[in-house]
Amino acid sequence: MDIRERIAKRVAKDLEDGDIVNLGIGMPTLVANYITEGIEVILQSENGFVRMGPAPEEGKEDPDIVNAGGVPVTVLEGAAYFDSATSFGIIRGGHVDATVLGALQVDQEGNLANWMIPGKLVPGMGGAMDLVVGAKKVILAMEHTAKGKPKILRSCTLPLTAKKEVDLIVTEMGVFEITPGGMYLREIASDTTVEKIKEVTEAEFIVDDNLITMED
Amino acid sequence: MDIRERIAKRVAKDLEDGDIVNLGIGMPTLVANYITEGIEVILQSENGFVRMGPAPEEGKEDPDIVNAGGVPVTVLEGAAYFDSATSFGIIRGGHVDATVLGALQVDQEGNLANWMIPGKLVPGMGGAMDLVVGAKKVILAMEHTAKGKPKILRSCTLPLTAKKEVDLIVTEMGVFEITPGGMYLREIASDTTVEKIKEVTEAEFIVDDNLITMED
Amino acid sequence: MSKVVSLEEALKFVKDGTTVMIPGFMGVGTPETLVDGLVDKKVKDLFLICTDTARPNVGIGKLIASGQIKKLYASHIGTNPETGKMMNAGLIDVTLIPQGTLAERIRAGGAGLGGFLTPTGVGTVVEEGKQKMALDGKEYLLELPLRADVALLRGSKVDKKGNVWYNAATRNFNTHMATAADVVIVEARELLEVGEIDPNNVMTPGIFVDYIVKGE
Amino acid sequence: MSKVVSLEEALKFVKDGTTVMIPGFMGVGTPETLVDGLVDKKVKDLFLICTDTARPNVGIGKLIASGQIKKLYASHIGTNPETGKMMNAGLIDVTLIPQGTLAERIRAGGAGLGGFLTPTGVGTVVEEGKQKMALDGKEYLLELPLRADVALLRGSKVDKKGNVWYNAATRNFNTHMATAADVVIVEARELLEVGEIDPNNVMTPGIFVDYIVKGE
Repeated sequence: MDIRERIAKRVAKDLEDGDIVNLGIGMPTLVANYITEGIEVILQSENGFVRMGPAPEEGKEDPDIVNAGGVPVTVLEGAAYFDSATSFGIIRGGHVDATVLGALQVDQEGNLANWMIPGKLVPGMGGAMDLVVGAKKVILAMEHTAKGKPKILRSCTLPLTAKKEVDLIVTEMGVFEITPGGMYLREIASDTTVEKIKEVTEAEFIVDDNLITMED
Repeated sequence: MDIRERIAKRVAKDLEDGDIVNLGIGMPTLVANYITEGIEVILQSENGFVRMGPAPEEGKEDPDIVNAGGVPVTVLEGAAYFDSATSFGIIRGGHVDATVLGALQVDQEGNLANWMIPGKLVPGMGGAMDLVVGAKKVILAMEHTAKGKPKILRSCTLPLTAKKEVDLIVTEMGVFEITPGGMYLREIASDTTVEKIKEVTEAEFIVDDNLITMED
Repeated sequence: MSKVVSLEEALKFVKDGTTVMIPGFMGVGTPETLVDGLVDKKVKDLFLICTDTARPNVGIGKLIASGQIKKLYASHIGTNPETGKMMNAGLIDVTLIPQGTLAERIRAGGAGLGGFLTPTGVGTVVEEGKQKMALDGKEYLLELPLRADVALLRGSKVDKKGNVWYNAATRNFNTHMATAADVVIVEARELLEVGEIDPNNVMTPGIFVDYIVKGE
Repeated sequence: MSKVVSLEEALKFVKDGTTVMIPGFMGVGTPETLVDGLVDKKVKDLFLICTDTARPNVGIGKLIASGQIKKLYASHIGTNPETGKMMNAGLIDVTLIPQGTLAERIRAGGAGLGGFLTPTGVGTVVEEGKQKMALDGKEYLLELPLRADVALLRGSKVDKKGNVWYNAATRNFNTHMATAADVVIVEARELLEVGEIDPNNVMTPGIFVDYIVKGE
């Protein structure tokens, strides 16, 4: 299993029956493939609907139904469409149980930077700032490093998406939880060690006394 | 023609083709009977629709369709229903061209009191405060006096509905316009005189040089 | 897990002292079965948020008559003389709120907004105790969000996932209250299978609805 | 007077320097016929308010490519490299706004609100130059309303009085923009007779719509 799949699979375990979840574009989208069987997770698409379904069969794309990445999707039975103010009312109002997003940087305080690199990449925040502030739980699904450089820092250096809103960080090396008492390493991948994680993590973290081995 | 009908008829002359109008309960409701033939005035009901029609035939009342007074009405072709925040967005956002309301008191500054008499009558403002602030034109349809006592005052003594928002006052004796330069008597009923109006009007007003005789 | 429950099960969330939102304009759009259930249950000291108290023995009027309301936020109480009497006797603590402001405060409560600026009420008793701000030469009041423990709604058509469609003027405060309470219970005038409401025409997405009670 | 006009007649309201709102999420919900009309008309120095600039040669992307935009408010420009290039070259003055804040600012512009408090953007560059307020221990930014000279919308079904119904995810910013511009023009994908849209399911009431252009 490649590391993206491993990360997506682990994130999916954090989703519970009945949860309303917004998945960011890219790796977070893969989470939908690993949702625990028998539970119902309702996907929200911030461009205006709930109960998003899988991609349509080729040739059956409906140009009026795309996800937040502009990619054709379907809706499941019981779906509902709405306008953007309603959609972000759902997000900002705390009606989304979890959002799964990527990150450029995250720090031990739970600060997140995932929307711009000054002078280089200025795509805009889109709905990310609302999602990170509004969702009850913010889960990052991210590779542990970027070209070998730490992305989990003591303090973000890039412009923030939101302050102190991140709850969980899932990488191919482990799972971190950010709490008022500090950042904890809760789970560790079977193919690494705490020492190796420390080498590629700038942030200070506490190793959970009951450190669990992450599923491959 | 009784004085209520005279007032309603005169108010109707101020409504133009395509105007979106909210009529308050009581005398203002009568205005709908006198709209100039050949023009289209769209009635808004603040409980949630536009293109309100006349009362239904007896026995054909729909319990789901009532006006802002709770009285069964109909809707015309091309109507639209909406929720209360949208309805008051229409009102507050300046999308209503005119509102016609009754008054307990009005003064020469355009201040209006029409929602409570402390210790006596405390019905609540309902939608009146939003309407008076939001409508482009505020027209009062009112009897000139209450039991012989002036209602058009130098300064309102009852709790206000809104400050300096009234544009036009139509009574059985005449028509007043409130302008930044003062209150003007623009029209006078054929069965009265300026002197008689002065006797029952506490407010100071300027008599228009081109005073027009009001239609009976 | 089915959202469809018995009246008794649904109303277990309303206890003495609970804050309850109930929609309806002069009874139109009010969940009569749920209101009757509250009357039968004899819970007391309720804090009720609604736009009007209808008439004696109509809709919310029943809860006034039964003496179950300790505190009331409403825009209009004039059509129910009981409310005024009980207010004057010190039995109900009444706060009157302009109707558009009330709708917007509930919407803000559901949408995670900290408040909003409205021109409604400036220069009236409504501004007492509120922060005033001038922007571009216009004065506004800062109004704060409202939320409740429980919202009791009335859907004309409700599917088993809780998607709701409201007929005609029954919509009024239903859509906003659906977003602004910890527990949302809908009385279904007509209970449908999932998929029977076009996802485009859903007015309250099922994600807001916790429980459904079949109305009579 | 019919609201149905030619493309040329409708677009006479868009001149050099006009502020224009155009809905659409990655092109979905964007009025392609009206956008093509603007490109053909070669009006320049437009101030465009939209949520994203789609892709080159899709929806709003066409107006970027043609160099007609001088000032841009958007939440996301990352999918259209042209926008970033022109921004970096100083050809377009871009302001990035969180998507939920943008939707709410437009809604406020249409609903007569002076502003609103949102937690989105607190602690980020978005807060620069904005008033911050703390309420109940939580920080908010005061965001101000947005309006435009002209809004160009796309209705899936439009009747001849201007009532609009939007299909699926095309709704997004259409409903808000309909309320917040001096002149509102709708491109009708399907043009219907009055009465063909159920008044309950109208998403933009015809009172907001000034002109209708039949789309291709």
